[in-house]
Order: sequence, then structure tokens, then C-alpha cells
Amino acid sequence: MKPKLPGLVSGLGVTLKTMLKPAVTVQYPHEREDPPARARGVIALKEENCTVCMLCARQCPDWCIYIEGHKEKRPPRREGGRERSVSVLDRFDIDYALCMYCGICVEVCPFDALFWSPEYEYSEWNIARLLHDKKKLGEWMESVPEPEPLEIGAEVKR
Amino acid sequence: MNRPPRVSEAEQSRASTGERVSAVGASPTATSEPMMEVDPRLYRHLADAQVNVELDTGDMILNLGPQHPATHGTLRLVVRLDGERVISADPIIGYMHRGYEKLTEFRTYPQITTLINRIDWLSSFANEVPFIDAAEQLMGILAPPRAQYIRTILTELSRIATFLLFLGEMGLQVGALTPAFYGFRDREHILNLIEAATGGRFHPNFNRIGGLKDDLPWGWVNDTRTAMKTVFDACDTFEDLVAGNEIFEARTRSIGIIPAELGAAYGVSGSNLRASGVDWDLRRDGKPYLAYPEIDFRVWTHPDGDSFARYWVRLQETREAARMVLQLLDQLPSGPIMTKVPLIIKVPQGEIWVETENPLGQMGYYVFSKGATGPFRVKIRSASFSNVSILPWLLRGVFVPDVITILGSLYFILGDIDR
Amino acid sequence: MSDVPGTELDSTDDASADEVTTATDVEVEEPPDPHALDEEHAQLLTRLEGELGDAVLDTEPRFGDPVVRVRRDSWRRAAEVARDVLECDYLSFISGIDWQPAPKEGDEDSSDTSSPVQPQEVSYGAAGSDGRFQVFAHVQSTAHHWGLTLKVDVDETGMLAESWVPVYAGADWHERECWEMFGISFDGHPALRHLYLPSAFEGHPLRKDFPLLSRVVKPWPGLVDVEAMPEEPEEPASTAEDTE
Amino acid sequence: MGMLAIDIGWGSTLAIKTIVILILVPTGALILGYTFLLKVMSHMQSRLGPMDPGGFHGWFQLVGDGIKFIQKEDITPEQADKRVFAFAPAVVVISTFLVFLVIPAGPDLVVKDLDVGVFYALAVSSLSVIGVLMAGWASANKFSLLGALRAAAQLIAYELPLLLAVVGVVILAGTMSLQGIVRAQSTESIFGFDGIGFPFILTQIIGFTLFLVASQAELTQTPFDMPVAESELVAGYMVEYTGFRFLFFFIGEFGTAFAFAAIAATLFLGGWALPASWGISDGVMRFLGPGVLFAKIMLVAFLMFWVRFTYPRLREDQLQALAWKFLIPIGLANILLTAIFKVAF
Repeated sequence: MKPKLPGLVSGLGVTLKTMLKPAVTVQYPHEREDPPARARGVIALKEENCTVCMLCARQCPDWCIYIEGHKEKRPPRREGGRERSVSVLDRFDIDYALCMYCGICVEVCPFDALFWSPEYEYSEWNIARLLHDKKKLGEWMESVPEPEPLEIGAEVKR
Repeated sequence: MNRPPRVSEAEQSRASTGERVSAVGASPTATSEPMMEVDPRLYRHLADAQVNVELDTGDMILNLGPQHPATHGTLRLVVRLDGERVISADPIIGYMHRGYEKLTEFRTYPQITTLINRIDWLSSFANEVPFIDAAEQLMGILAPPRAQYIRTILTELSRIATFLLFLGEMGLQVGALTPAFYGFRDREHILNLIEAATGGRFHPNFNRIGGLKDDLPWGWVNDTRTAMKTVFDACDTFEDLVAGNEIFEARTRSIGIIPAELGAAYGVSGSNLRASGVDWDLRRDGKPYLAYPEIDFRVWTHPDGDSFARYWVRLQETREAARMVLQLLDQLPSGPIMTKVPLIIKVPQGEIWVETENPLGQMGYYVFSKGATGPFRVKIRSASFSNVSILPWLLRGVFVPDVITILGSLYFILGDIDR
Repeated sequence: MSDVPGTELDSTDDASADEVTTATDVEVEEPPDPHALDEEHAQLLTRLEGELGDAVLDTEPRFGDPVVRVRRDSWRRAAEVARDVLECDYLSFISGIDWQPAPKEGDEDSSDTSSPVQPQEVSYGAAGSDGRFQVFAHVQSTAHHWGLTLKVDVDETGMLAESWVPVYAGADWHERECWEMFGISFDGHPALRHLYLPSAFEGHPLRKDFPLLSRVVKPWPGLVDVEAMPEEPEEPASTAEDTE
Repeated sequence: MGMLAIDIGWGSTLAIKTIVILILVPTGALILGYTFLLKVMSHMQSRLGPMDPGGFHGWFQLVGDGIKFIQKEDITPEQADKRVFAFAPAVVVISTFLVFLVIPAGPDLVVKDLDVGVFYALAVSSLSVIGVLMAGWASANKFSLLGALRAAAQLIAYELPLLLAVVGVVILAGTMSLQGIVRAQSTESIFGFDGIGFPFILTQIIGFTLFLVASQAELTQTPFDMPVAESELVAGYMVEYTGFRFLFFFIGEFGTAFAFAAIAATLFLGGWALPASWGISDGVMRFLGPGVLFAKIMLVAFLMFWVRFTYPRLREDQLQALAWKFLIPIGLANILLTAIFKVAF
């Protein structure tokens, strides 16, 4: 135990020591601190997987996902088979002004069409532009990181 | 690597005697303002609070809040002053009332877990634990041991994050500018850990009924160990800079003394009650939950019950939490993260009361379920609500600057009060 | 576990009480009854029943926590007994509950499944209830670390319960909140005034028939459905059911 | 006053000097504010402080603030006592400018070397109490009223220890004129060794600490910043002031800090003079003097701000008790001790 200096003196010592140590702050626009891979920055949409099942829109507590789709005829996979009718996505908007980043939509999607990406620099001057449409959500896809390895002792999911 | 607790001998000896500052009188008598005699030491600063009649200056009503730097959010304190001394204080709350209990009636269980971690947003992971525990007990399922351990680690990490902020914040309430920045700086390490594991710094949403959403990322355990080292250093810095400072002691010793009986009658809980000498910690004494039965930890109490005692108890609890995390990391079992749980969760009929030791105090949920995908009614018992309800009694006859010290030392969060 | 005397026997409540685990397909061997009281709480219960005699209408353990329903006129006495005899000096909370199920808002066939569909028939919780409203509280002992839940019925006409402020100083705010949210007034309470809501607020939000206004304003995005093929007949709104 | 080559008469030299003072005080306040409040404080809190404005280390930050305050809307509260409200900041700032009249920055770089220099400086510095009271009372705001009453009690309570701290120096120097004190410190020697002259801090260490503590209270800085307690009274008597008037208060605050640091440097660290034994002629000192004084001011100011950034705040009754029961007796004892030494040696 170092000799118990009176609090007043040891307090001054602490501030002087910190003054001489380098600062810890990150000068944001010039330097950037990259968020961890799992950070929930923005939701990306992989359009091919989406079958317009509306599960995400229904489970979202903030009601901030708006989906419109229509059905189309598709040629049968095997020739001679019956014609398939497939739902096609017309509109898939996520209103990031309302979204609370809870991640229920990403989890509840049965077809893995929604992914998390740690991208966070999409602030806007006008709040209406926070309503990201299908195209913008698709653009976020390439910022989605690979699922990183788990800690030792974790059971690897099959 | 468990460092011996750096505690001044004086506190150590007095804390271990475990004697409680007792309210000499009986419980509050049946008047509107529960007047009661209090132990003479406490009355010292209440005694000279009598209104100086001969001057007979009119009282000044001052509004501390809802827009005020010292009220941690939107608490409004209507204070009747005689000069600088408070005659009566009436906290007005509700500026942040979001109506959680009404919202839970219109939500399914997964949606509720994302909502309730916004009640006490500083230790948000700890809010989810009692609700998830309640739902799991109602469904009769048990999360696998690894999930229990990771939940305990994240709860203790959010406790450290909340207390580090408090240790810095308390300095700011009393006037020192620098500790607040140290508090925020050291808390960053903990928030980065929580974000690396759960994806969210403040709102992890990592708890699921039956286990966790995912397992820990690679290298997380080592990062946590190094982070614990910075927590120990931070606690030593606060010990030197704030707790040891004679001016800080002059400003907080014997200010806002809460007698143990009255604290219990008002429902004050957690570190505030332990600072009045009550040796009661749900992690050890309540129904066993998460992985707390498997680790040993010490419950810190302090006999004085004043603002300094509350600061001191939280400082020791931060160190204790860091030691607990290290123990948990050593014994972390391997295995699955999630038990088998149906896709659409329907909790069978029944009701249950589960409470846990959150950083701010005891948080509990009384869940009534009627077998639907959402609960019928959830009573959310939050710690700060009761901790603040003692203010009208506590602030009588106190100087204005001491009002700020007491508000700071009770450490409440407005979201927790207003729900 | 004594049965619910007198009031209409509510089958669902008893059925689930002794049936052990209801999770659908979780195969788990027979665990001990989760509601069993450990001997400390069981002994606590007997002391309380001894003290209050016939004022105790019904008791039912719930996950190791004894739930006791007392008669209306001995609510404050129960508190005094809890504090003095059982040394439960810590008041955790006091709150109310409205057992009447929420009316199905919106028209019947609207496929709005945004909020969970609660069963429509009335059923009461542990230790039953003989009316729509109930006040329940939880008290604990800081020394012996045990606790119990007390319930009392509130008749719909009077909407009155005895106040606990003379017994526990902390009851003041809890009872103000309960009055504000349910409309149950407490006699003996120093000043029943609004705690959370603005003073001009009328109505009691936590009653089941009070609508959640924020939902009425905005249409539910989930209502929209995939348009059918132009020439195909209108498909039955099947997609709505299966997601329920 | 033959400082300039050509004799431009008494009136114009006085005009030049007042202009110099008018420029010197705000720049001094800016420099002090910038180095300590922005840079040193941030580094003490492990952050960098302003880096972008003005390129190198954000030097333009405070100048930018000044311009911002000037162009800000000047709001006068509706129930305020208009004239008193408008005039209050001026009174606070006047006392700062007046103090600089007597502070010497070189052999003859002083506006007016009064014989009662020290007495004058401390008397004038207590003028700001009136300004603070006017500001607090006039802005019809409960918080500022509380702040003003606290400030009044505090400033008056700390005049006395401030004076007592200085009396020791006056006894040693034998004169009250600052120039005389500076001369005394550079020429005398301690027990025969005159390598570093005789800065009074060596024997007047109690006086120096007393002076620092009392000036912390005068400046309402952190161990004693109840009048401007952010967590209690938000901004004390300055709550209702915006725009240019707030700039006055800011200059007043840091100008007075600059002034007190200058007085402390002059009285205890030998002011602008270097020890006579170093043999630097007066001609050279005329240019070197301001630099030396500035360095000493920075040293003393660092001590003041270092304490300001580390310590929590006292309560006013503790502050009053500290002043009356603790500082004043020590001041008196210090005077007694100095007198005995003066007579003995």
C-alpha cells in the first residue's frame, strides 16, 4: 500500500499523471474507430431470398417496415411441371427514423433475407430520407461482414 | 489475479462491525408527514433546521428541474426554501412516463424483451434477466449452464459500467470536473465488450427465452480480462481522486443519512440500503438465479448510511463485480447456448414474481400469463421508484448544495422511476 | 393447497396449478412441483394464518412465493401482522390488476395480429378473486430474507381499499400510482393526487378497456397483403392466419 | 517618463498606456483561458481539447467564441431591472482593468507606480462584488439571486485573508509600491548568497499559499465556486446574460485571474526582474521584463487552474468557517512571524 498521502495531494497527482499521458479520444472525422463485426448498425436486404411472407413487418414492434408485393407466374422448374406462382417484392422500406435496432426482423425472417451490418454513417439532413428503400437496403449488403468465429467452448451450430 | 480490496482500515473495521444506523423511534406515526425521532447523530443537521422565526422571511419556492443538470434526467423537485435551507421538497415525476405496463399488454414476449431493457438504460442487460427468468420458470424450461454463465458475466459487466459512471458522476455533482471524464473513459472499455458480444452498446437485446441469441465472439474472454484490469485501476483512481479527497468527505459525510428501518419502509434497495448497514443482497440471499450460487463474493455494507457510505459501498461493489467476472470467466463451461424452444412462444397460464439485484437496486417483475403469446399483465417493480420516494423525508432541513449531493448519491435513473 | 371456496370453480386455474410442465414438446423428467414452498416460507404461512385466522380467504404458493388473499376489511391488519409478527419490514411494491380480458379492439375479422390475442373468458390468478379489480402487494424481510405476496379484492362499485401508509411509509407513491392507473382509491392515504399523469388526465390507463391510443392512429403495416394474380380469384386471407 | 525617444507629453503617453491596458487584459484573458481552460484541462481529463479551429491545436477557438458572443442576440429578461442589468457586467470588468494600472512589466513599463500600489490593487479588485450583486439582483431569476448572495458573502469573507497574506511581503520589502517590491526581491540576498536574489516566496511560503487560496475564492474557482456552481445554480449570477454581456463576464473572470496571477508573481516571485547579481542592465530588462513576468504568471496560473480542475466544491458555510476560523488566524500568525524575523535579522 503506497503511503496514504492526504487525499488533496494524491488527487493532484492523479490529474498531473493523466495530463502527461496521451489522450484517449479519437478525432472522429480524421481517425475512425471501426465498430466490432456484430455491431447492429444498419439492416441490409438480400432481395433474392425475400418471398414477401410479411413476417418481419408483422413482428416489428415499432411498425417501421413497409412491404408491398405481387404474385407472378414463373415457368415450372422441371419441364411439363405445373406453372409456379411466386411473390415478387415491389416495395421494401425500413424507416430508420422509427427503427430501434432490436433485430427481431433479422431473426424472425425464415429465408435469411435480412442481415446486420456495422455501418453507421448514414445520417441525413432531412428525416424523410431515413426511409431506406429496397435499392438502398441492397447496397448495404456488401458491408455485411462474414460471420466471425466463436469463442472456444462454444458449440458450433450445425 | 484477484487483487486484495484496497480499503482504508477505518472503513474496513467499521463496515465489518455491521451495526446499523437505527432509527431510535418507532416506525413512522400516522401523520401526513411521517415525523419521527431519529438517532441524535442524525438529528445534528436536522436540529438546526428550525425556521428562524424572528427574521420571518417569506419562503421561496424553487423548481429544481425538470430541466436541471443535477437531476439525472427529468425529475422535477419543487423545493420550498427558507434562505438556502430546504423546508419541504416534493418530487414531481412522470415527465418520462412511457407506460410500459400498458405496452406489455399489446406485445409478444420477444417484443417485450426489446422494450424492457429501455427502463434502466444504463444497465439494460440487467433489466431483461428477471423477465426472461420469469418466462422460463413459467414455461418450466431452464437455459443451459453456458448461457447462465454468460448472462451473469454480462449482468456484472453492466453493473460495472453503471457504477463507473456513478463514481465519476458523483464527483461532478459535488463540483469536481475531472472524475466524470475518467468515469466515461473507463466505461468505454466495458461498453466495447458488451457491443462486441451482443451487437449493441446500450441495448444488447441478447436474451432469448431459453438461452441467448448467439455465443461469444473469438477472443472475447481475453479482452474481458484485460478490461477488468483497467476497472481495478479506475477504482484506485477514484479512491485517490474522490473518495480520499478531504473536501469530498466534508461535503458527503453525514449528509442525507437514511436509517435502515425507514429505508426498508420506503422500499429503498440495493447499494443505498446496504450503505445503511443492511446486509441483504438478492444475489446471495434471494431465490438462486443465473450462476451466482456457483461463485463466492462478498456483500459490502457500511454502517453510516450517509452519502459518503453510498459512494464507498458502490466503489467496493465495482471491485467486487470485477472479481466476480474474473471468477466467472475461469469457470465458464462449454456447451450449447439455447435449449429447444418452440418457434412461437406461448407461456402457459400462471403468475410469478421474480426479482434480481440490479445495479440500481432490486428490480422485479410480477408476470400474469394466460397462455397467450404475450403476458396478460406485467407489474414492473423498479428500484429507483422507491429509492426516490424517500426524498421528501430525506431533504427536510438540508442546504441546497446538499440536496444535489443527496440526489447524486441516491443514483437513480429517470427511466427507472417513470417506467 | 386449499381449493377456491364458494366462487365459481375456475377449472383452468386448478388444472394448470398441479399439472407440472406445460411446455409443448420439452421432454423433461418429473421435476419437483415448482410451486412448493421451502420450509421457511411454509412456516411463515402458518404463522400468518394463525395470526389472521379467518381473515385469510385463500392461499396458494406460486414458485416458492406464498400468495395470500385476505378479506377486504383486514387489509391493513394483514400489513401490520406482516410487519410486526413476520418482521417483513421491507415494502417491495403495491399495485392493482384488472382481471377482465381486454375487449377485442377493431372489427372482428380484421387480420390485425399485431398484438397477442388474449383468451376471452375471465380467469383469475393464484388464490382467485371475487371481482374484476384486485390490489396486490409484496413485502419482504431485510433480516431473514423471506417474503410473501398479499392480495385483496376491491368491489367494483366502491373501488376502495385500506391504505397502508400508516404501516409502511413507502406505500404513499405506490398507492397514488395504483389510484391513478386503476381508479382504486385508498382511505387513510394523506393525499391521493396524480403521480405520473398530468393533472388534467381523465380515465385510468391500466384498465383493460382503456385503448392504447398510439395504435389507433397509425394503420398496422402488417395489414397489407400480397396482391393476388390479376386473373386469379381473390385468395382467402390465408397468409394472415398461419403467421398468428 | 522619458521612455520614448521624443517627448509626446503627459496626456498622450497616458492614452497609449490605457490603450495598451485595454488590449492587454482581453488578450491576457484569452491566452489564459485558452491554455488552461481548453488545453490543460482537456489533457488532464485525457482528451485533446479543440484541435480543428485555427489549424494548430485549435488556437482560434476562443477568438471564435468571442466573435460568436458578440454577434449573439442580447436578451434582457422581461422583469429584469433594465439599467442595473445592463450596467452590472461593466462594473465587474472595470475592477479588472483598474488592477493593471499598478502592475510593473519592466523597469519603467508601468502605467503609474503608486506608492500605495499593493493597497490600491487589492482595494480595486474588491469592486467586482458590487457588479456581481447588481447582476444577480437585476436578472430577476431565483437561481441568479442565490448565486449573487453567495458571491457577496464569499468575496467579502475572502478579502481579509487576501490582505493579510500580502502584509508579510510588505513588511519584508519595506514599501508598498510594486516597483519597490520587485527591486527589493532582485537586489537582496538570503544569508549572504545572492545568486537568485531573494524572491519573497522563499520565506513567505505561508503567505503565498494563503494568497493562492484567497484568490481562488475571489475568482470563484472550484474549491470555492459556489456562486457559479453548475450542478446547483446552473450558472449563478451569469444565468440570464447572453451575447456581449456574457463576454464581459468571461473577460472579467479570466482577466481577474490574469490580474491575480500577475500580483502573485510580482509579490512572491520577483515580478519582471531577474536577480540583480546576474548583471542584466535596465535597458535590456526593458525588453526582457514582460517575458519574464509572463512566464511567472503562467506558473502561478497553472497552480490555480490545476487546483480548479481537481477538487470538488465546498459548501458556503464550510467556506465561511474556513475563512474566519482558519485562514485569518494563519494570516495573522504569518505577519507576526515575519515581523519577528525582520527585526531579528
